Amino acid sequence: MTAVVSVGIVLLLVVLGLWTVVARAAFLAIAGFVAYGLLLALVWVRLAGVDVALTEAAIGGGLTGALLIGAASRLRGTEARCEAERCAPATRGLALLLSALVSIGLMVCVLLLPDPPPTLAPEVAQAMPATAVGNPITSVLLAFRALDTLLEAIVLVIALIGVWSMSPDKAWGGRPGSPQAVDPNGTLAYFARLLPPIGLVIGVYVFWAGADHPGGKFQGATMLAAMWMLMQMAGLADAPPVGHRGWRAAIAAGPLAFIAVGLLGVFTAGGFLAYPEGWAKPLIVVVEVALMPTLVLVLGLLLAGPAAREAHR
Amino acid sequence: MNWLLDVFSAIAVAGGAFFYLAGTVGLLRFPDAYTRLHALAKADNLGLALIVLGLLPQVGSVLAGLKLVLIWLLVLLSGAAVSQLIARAARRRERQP
Amino acid sequence: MSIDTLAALGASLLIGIGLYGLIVLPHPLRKIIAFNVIGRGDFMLFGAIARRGAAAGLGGDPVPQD
Amino acid sequence: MAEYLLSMSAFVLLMVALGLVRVARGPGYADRMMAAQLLGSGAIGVLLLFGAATGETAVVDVALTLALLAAFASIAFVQYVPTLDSTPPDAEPGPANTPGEGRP
Repeated sequence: MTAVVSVGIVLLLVVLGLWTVVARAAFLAIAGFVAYGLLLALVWVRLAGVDVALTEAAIGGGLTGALLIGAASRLRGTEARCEAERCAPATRGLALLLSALVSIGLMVCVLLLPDPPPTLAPEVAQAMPATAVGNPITSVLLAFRALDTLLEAIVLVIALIGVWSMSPDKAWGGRPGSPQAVDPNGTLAYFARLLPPIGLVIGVYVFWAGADHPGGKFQGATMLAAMWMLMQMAGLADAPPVGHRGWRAAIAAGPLAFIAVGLLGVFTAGGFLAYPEGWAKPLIVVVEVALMPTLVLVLGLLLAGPAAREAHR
Repeated sequence: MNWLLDVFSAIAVAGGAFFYLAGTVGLLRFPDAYTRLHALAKADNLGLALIVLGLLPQVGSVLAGLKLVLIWLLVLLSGAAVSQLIARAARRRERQP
Repeated sequence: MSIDTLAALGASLLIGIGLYGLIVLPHPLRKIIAFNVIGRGDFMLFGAIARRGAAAGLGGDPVPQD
Repeated sequence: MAEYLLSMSAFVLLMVALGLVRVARGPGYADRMMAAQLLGSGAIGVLLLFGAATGETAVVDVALTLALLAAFASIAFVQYVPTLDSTPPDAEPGPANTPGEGRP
């Protein structure tokens, strides 16, 4: 039974992948892609990667869908024009050949993987007590490979700068998106009043649970950003102006705190991002708490898009 | 006692699966958007409700049980709001020439 | 066949599908989606390989999962 | 029990996959908007059953995350999908074109 279910899930996954590529309209591709993300969450549970499943559910199921459907709505009308640029059958054939070769090559590699597989799990399990964190993924992310995580946070900030740089000149420094005129007594406004408090509690819970169970700052931050965006869509809140110094400082604070903790390690533990003996857990908590607001702001503002309204100073 | 709970779970989960089936059949066979919306709501509310009910005896702790109920309430809330919005959007579109 | 081999094979297939879409589809948004299909496939391949490294009471090798 | 729950989760998954056929066929855009709702609640049901079958307790947290964010995605679908159908390609703004989603 288990085997049948596994085969079924992987088959369905491949079908959905095909759907996103061959679907006629962008909307269908997006719906297929969201379904693909949800199914991947299931596969990740199956692969004992619940942390990734959580990220997949939060980002793949929720955020990406919203982001893509918004982009499709902004790009409507360009689809027909692009249709004219369809590439020649020869190019398609070559592309098909190349893709098939890549797939087959990867499959051969997979089947030829060494047995027994090499693993770092025992090393992680052995070194974990030093970090005093119960979730192996968190200890890898924030202790053994903290540099990666630092750079990830910085990449998100850079992505936000990239989005902001798409703002038209006259709107520079203004607020993103167009002002929403929504009935304050409508269903959407009601929903946007009711859901965010619940989302706040769940987001903070997932964030806090990350120390010992699957969860963490990225997943928690995604939820909080989604709740913020919901309030913006309902017209209950407005996105902050892009040029505001206070908001920019809040965004920079997280990575700066992370770097400060890293520099502290140079003096106390003999290496950038090294934690002194016995201080690993409190410092990891400091880094996580400092990064959380940055991530919420960056994700929320990425969703809101570039500045579109003139700044009135 | 344990087998009684298992039987209860099995029946409730089967009921939930049935409502998912009913929802899908309705979604595929019903003639217009409003009736399809009605069918979809059955899968959301009753299907998930029965599955949650069936899984309640299987979870180890009270906290996990509360989470299950919270999940169902969240889906109920969003289902209600979204159905309203979809139906209104469809109606507005219908009235437009 | 175990789940990790199966998932790894599926992921290889998905990477190929995404690559084809990335090359062939004309619309930029569709290209982005296709690229993300590749990215997710990559992650899945990593996850499947991590699962093979399950040891020391952990469900999988936690290092590739990051 | 685990086998039973697993097969039930596979069944629900199949139902959601079949439901997607309606999304693909349309015809109206209301049918397309139902996609988000169907996918969200379906995936939650599958995940819960799956988690109970495999004894992975953290799956409940995944389902909880999904319940919250699927609600958000559904709203985004409802906001944007109607603008996909409207024809004018030049007259910009996205969601603000459909103000008063909740207007009576």
